[in-house]
Amino acid sequence: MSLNHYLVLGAILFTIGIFGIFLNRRNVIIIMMSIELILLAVNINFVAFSRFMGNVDGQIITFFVMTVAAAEAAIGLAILVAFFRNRATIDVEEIDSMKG
Amino acid sequence: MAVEQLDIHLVLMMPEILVAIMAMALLLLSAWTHKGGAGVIHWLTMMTIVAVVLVIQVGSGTATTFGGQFITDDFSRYVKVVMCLGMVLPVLMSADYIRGHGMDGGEYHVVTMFAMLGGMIMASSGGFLILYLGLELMSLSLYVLAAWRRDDRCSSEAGLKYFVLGSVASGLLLYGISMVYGVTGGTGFAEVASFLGKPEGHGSQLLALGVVMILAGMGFKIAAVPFHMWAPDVYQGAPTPVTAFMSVVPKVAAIAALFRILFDVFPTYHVQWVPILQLFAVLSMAVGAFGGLVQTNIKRLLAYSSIGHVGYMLIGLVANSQAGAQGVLVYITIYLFMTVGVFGLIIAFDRQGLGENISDYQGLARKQPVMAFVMAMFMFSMAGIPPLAGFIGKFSIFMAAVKGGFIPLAVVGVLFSAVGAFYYIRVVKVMYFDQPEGEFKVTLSGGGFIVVSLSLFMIFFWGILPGDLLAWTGASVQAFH
Amino acid sequence: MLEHYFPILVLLGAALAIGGGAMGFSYLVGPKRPYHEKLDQYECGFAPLGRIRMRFDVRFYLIAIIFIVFDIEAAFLFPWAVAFESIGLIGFIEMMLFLSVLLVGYAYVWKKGALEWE
Amino acid sequence: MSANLLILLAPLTGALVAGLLGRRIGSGLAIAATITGMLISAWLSIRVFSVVAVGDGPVIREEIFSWIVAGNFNVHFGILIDRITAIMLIVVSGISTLIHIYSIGYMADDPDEPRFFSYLSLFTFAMLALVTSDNFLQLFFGWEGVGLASYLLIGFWYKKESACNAAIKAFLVNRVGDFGFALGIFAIFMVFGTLDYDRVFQMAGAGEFKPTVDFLFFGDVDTITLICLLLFVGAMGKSAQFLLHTWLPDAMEGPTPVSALIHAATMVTAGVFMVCRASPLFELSETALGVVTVVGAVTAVFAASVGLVQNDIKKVIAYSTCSQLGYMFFSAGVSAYAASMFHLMTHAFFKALLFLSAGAVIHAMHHEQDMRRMGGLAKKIPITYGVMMLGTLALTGFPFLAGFYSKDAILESAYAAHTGLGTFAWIMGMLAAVMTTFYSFRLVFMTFHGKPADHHAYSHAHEAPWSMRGPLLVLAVGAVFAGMIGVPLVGEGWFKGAIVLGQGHDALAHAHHVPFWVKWLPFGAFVVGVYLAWLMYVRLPTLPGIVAETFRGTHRFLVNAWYFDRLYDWMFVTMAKKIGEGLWHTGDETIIDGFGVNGAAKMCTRIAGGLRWVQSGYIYHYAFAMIVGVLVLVTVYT
Repeated sequence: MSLNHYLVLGAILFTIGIFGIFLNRRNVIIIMMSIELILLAVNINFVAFSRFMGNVDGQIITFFVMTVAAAEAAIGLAILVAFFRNRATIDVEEIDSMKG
Repeated sequence: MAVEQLDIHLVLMMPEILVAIMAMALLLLSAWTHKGGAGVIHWLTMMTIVAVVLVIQVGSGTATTFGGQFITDDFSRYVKVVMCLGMVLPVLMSADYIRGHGMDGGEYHVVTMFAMLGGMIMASSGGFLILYLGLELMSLSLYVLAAWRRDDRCSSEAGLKYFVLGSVASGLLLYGISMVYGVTGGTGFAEVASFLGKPEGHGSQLLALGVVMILAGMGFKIAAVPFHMWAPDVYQGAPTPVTAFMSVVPKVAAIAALFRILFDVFPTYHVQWVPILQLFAVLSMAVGAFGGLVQTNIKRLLAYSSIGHVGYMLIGLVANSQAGAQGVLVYITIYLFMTVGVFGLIIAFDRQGLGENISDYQGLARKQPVMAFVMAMFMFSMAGIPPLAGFIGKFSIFMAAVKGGFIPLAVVGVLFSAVGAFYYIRVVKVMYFDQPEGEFKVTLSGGGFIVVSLSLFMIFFWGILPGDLLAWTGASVQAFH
Repeated sequence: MLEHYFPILVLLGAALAIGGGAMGFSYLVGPKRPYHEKLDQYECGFAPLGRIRMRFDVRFYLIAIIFIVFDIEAAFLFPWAVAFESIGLIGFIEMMLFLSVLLVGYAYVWKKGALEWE
Repeated sequence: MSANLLILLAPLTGALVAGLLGRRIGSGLAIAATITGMLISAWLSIRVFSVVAVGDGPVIREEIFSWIVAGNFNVHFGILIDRITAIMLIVVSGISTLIHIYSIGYMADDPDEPRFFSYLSLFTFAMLALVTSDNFLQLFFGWEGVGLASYLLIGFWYKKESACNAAIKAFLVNRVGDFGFALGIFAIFMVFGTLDYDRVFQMAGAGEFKPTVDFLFFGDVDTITLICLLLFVGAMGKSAQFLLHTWLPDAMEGPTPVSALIHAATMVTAGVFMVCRASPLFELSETALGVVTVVGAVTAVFAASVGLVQNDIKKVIAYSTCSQLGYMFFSAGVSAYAASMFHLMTHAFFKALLFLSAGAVIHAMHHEQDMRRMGGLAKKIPITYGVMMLGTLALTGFPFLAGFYSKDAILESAYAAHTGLGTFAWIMGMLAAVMTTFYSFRLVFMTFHGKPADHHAYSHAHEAPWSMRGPLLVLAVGAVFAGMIGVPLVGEGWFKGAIVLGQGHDALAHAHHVPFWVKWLPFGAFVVGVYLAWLMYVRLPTLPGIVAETFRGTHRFLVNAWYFDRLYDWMFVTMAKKIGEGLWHTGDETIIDGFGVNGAAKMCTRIAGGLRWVQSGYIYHYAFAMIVGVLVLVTVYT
């Protein structure tokens, strides 16, 4: 398996994540999952590069990205809970009280 | 990688460490005192920031630590002071807003401090990893801040939008970083730059992709078009002190990080990033100029205004010269005071239960000429009408562009500033030419008075005597090029 | 070096085959005569207390969020433990600093009562 | 602090006191503060004038403080008083003082008096800063400042919808001019690396600059021509020249003292002043001079022709102003800058006089501006009639009054230029002179002669209070004698180094040697004009109706001011509609009210509406925009 395989995998995950954000019009949770997917794609890239270059920096970054992603998920969920309490919905289509 | 001799000079990080320790201490204090400690925390925050500014002043020269990952130089010191101002002034002017909207309890101050800490780390970053960490610390704090009024529909919606889009932008940025890492084999700015300085460090598609992605991610943080869409909604929904804070500090931090990335990491790559930023600049100025025309909510108007301002700042980056860099710093410093001043007034209106609609200010000049005059001055300064400081900012940017040979860009900039002036004037028109509706008496709180009058003084002072400002900024950009 | 992972692949395949095979087989050969009780959700043999798609209490989310944050930070402990010998005292101090920062968060969470169920 | 700086600061102090403390100290004190400021300024101006212009004092140069210092770029706030500036100083501060005094009476029953006086003084400050500047940036500063004050003053009666609209229109049209002007300043900086008059003019004279520059998509263009044309665009906006003139008639919505001060005597002449000031640059470009000549000449005729048929007493004078500014420009265009400045000065006196007299008439008629409802007022308000007649005679060039000297100097210079354009300008000028006399006397006859049209208003008409009459009389003296006294201005080399003439540009010097008939032809024009006006409005009052009916098309064309407002509206609105429908289908026709004043504003609103539609509020649209942005960047830039 060459580096390219990993990069392509990363790119595919990244693309799925991106599409998940704007094609999904129902549930905010799915958006959060898509975001995690994007970060995962990045991690794959980093680890792959790191492995193939024999340079450990990429793996270190992966660790940090993982922990930051956890914090991000936590904060996202917390905001989502606050939002749900106000609106009783997490439907993406209904997050539009401000526009223009 | 063998374990090298660690170069750890914590003294270089004193400002950051001080902020971090104080923020954590205040967090605990807030938990143990409940609402009773809010006042104490408010003043402790002020004192901390003052102390931080003093500590920042102690350092001099350029130095790095943690293997070049953390840089202090004149530039980072300057932007850190700006960030401190950008944090402390909104907090100072909004003490009673915070109390009045159930935001007290001390955590608000703590999270704001964390956001600023993130920004400071970004300004000092010497590698992509630490840049990312600072950015996330700042962004995560900002998401929370935007949603701070948990009982308010708009506030939580603003937080949610900001969070989702911000995370996507972080993803783009990280993806870009991974590309740059893959090509150059390093994440430290110095390593990447030295690799790119070599002849083989050019022409890589992956690297180009990485640069684009990184610029996109940073573009989101400064709300450059086309990554600006969050700004109007978030500015409108977030509590007003938070809007004031987030229209300054994150922008300063992201611009500072852009300085590092563009001038320290990719100086040899300017053929690629100059056109991109040029596009950002033109689009931002256009959207900033036209978008504001039809707004009825003053915070939304200011969001478009800030998008426009970012466009002008980007011109300074495009100029890719010391004069341009200096112009950006001048602009952003003046922008800080204009923005904070306007928001100080908006908070004062809020005290009287006046809405955020521009039409609420009808006939203000008749009721309170001084208040209207101050607002008008801020508006004129934003429009860039001499002799107010806003003009100096625009002028130094455009001059840098002209000097750097970007004449069409300067022309476009002047054109859009003419269009954009229109909606600032509209606010003035509403205050001066429209009939007042209902009785109101707007008063500033003590802190608000200090902040607004300081801002007013600064925009006059720097409009007429910008010498010191130009000297400071000129000295702090010596580090580049 | 990939060949070292071959047994895992075999195991994975076997697990999939057995699990899928068992379910598929019972689906194919088993009689299908559904009635109400059979289709209803299973709740330890009692009559069900609520609907199956009932929302979880928001407190679950809260605990889960707090858990995620503290749990994932432990990830830093693994590389630290592996490299402990070579980074020595400074590494130890740094990790203690890191943990004390986490501790501040923990103390805040605890004092705020986020860990209490009621 | 030098006394010269005080010329600027005294009005500013007055403005601040009246504006910020007006409410607290009461309108009486506020007015006293501004008038004190103006008196100080006027007195100091006269002193400086007597030293620099009357005496043979040296040019005053003072550097007040460094404004912007960045690297090798240095701009300071400075004062430069040479003979051009000295004339402007006396005109600006003198007339402004008179108008402050006049306003005491005119604005007496307005509740917002302090605000009004504050704006007036603020305007004066900005105008003084403009004329005393010693560099282009400070000039721009004053330029914007007067625009701002003008905006505030036109919209002073905010309750009138039309006043607000006029204010916004003036602001917008002026932004077009300012845009050109700012570009011109950038171009100067780019070419010369400095913005100081002295340095720029010296380098331009010595030819130390690149002869051509690459400007946008025009390719290589002549540097000086480019700079001059850009600067002239600014002058066209500020001085309401042809194509950018549409705001001036509307600006008459402001109070009459404002019209007199800003839209007749001072601000609108800033463009002329600037062209004269930059004569060392304009002299180097035949093309630019040609453009100035043509635009000036066309404006002179155009505005005068529209003035023929206006019925609003202030609009007649407004178009007259526009036309006289045209004279000043084409005079500058044939290198007779001195004649321009001369006419600028005399015009300031008699035009301010005309406006203020018109104000007195309006005051007497209880804010009636339509001349068709006036008539026979000569008996009721004889003093006003007298001064107005003097002003009219001065404007129309009656021998030995102010206009006679300055306008003749201009026309003779145009004739003596002996160039195609000069002759064209001369013919246009003569044509405009006939029309000027006609509409001026038409105004006088319709207002003061004949029978009163509105008996109620007529019987209540009364002479203005002394605070208004005083300034009128002073200005009348000026209108009579300014010409005689000012004749030396057009003598050789009076302006010393302030005006530089190129090789062979000596129209003014030759102007003294034109044939006899050229000298007296303007008087002939005067006689013809007066006779026609008398014939139509006194002798045969039914004739105007018949003429209008016979030449209905022409009449309507003139009444609608050559359809310029409609044309602009059509151009911008149609364009905006196409953009709107083609791209966005906003469907929302009336996005915001109060913006329909101007076609350009409509277009902006349309674009803004498109942006508003894009800003849908949905997260996935926002994310989509981001991704599209990234994709575009990736495809284009990698």
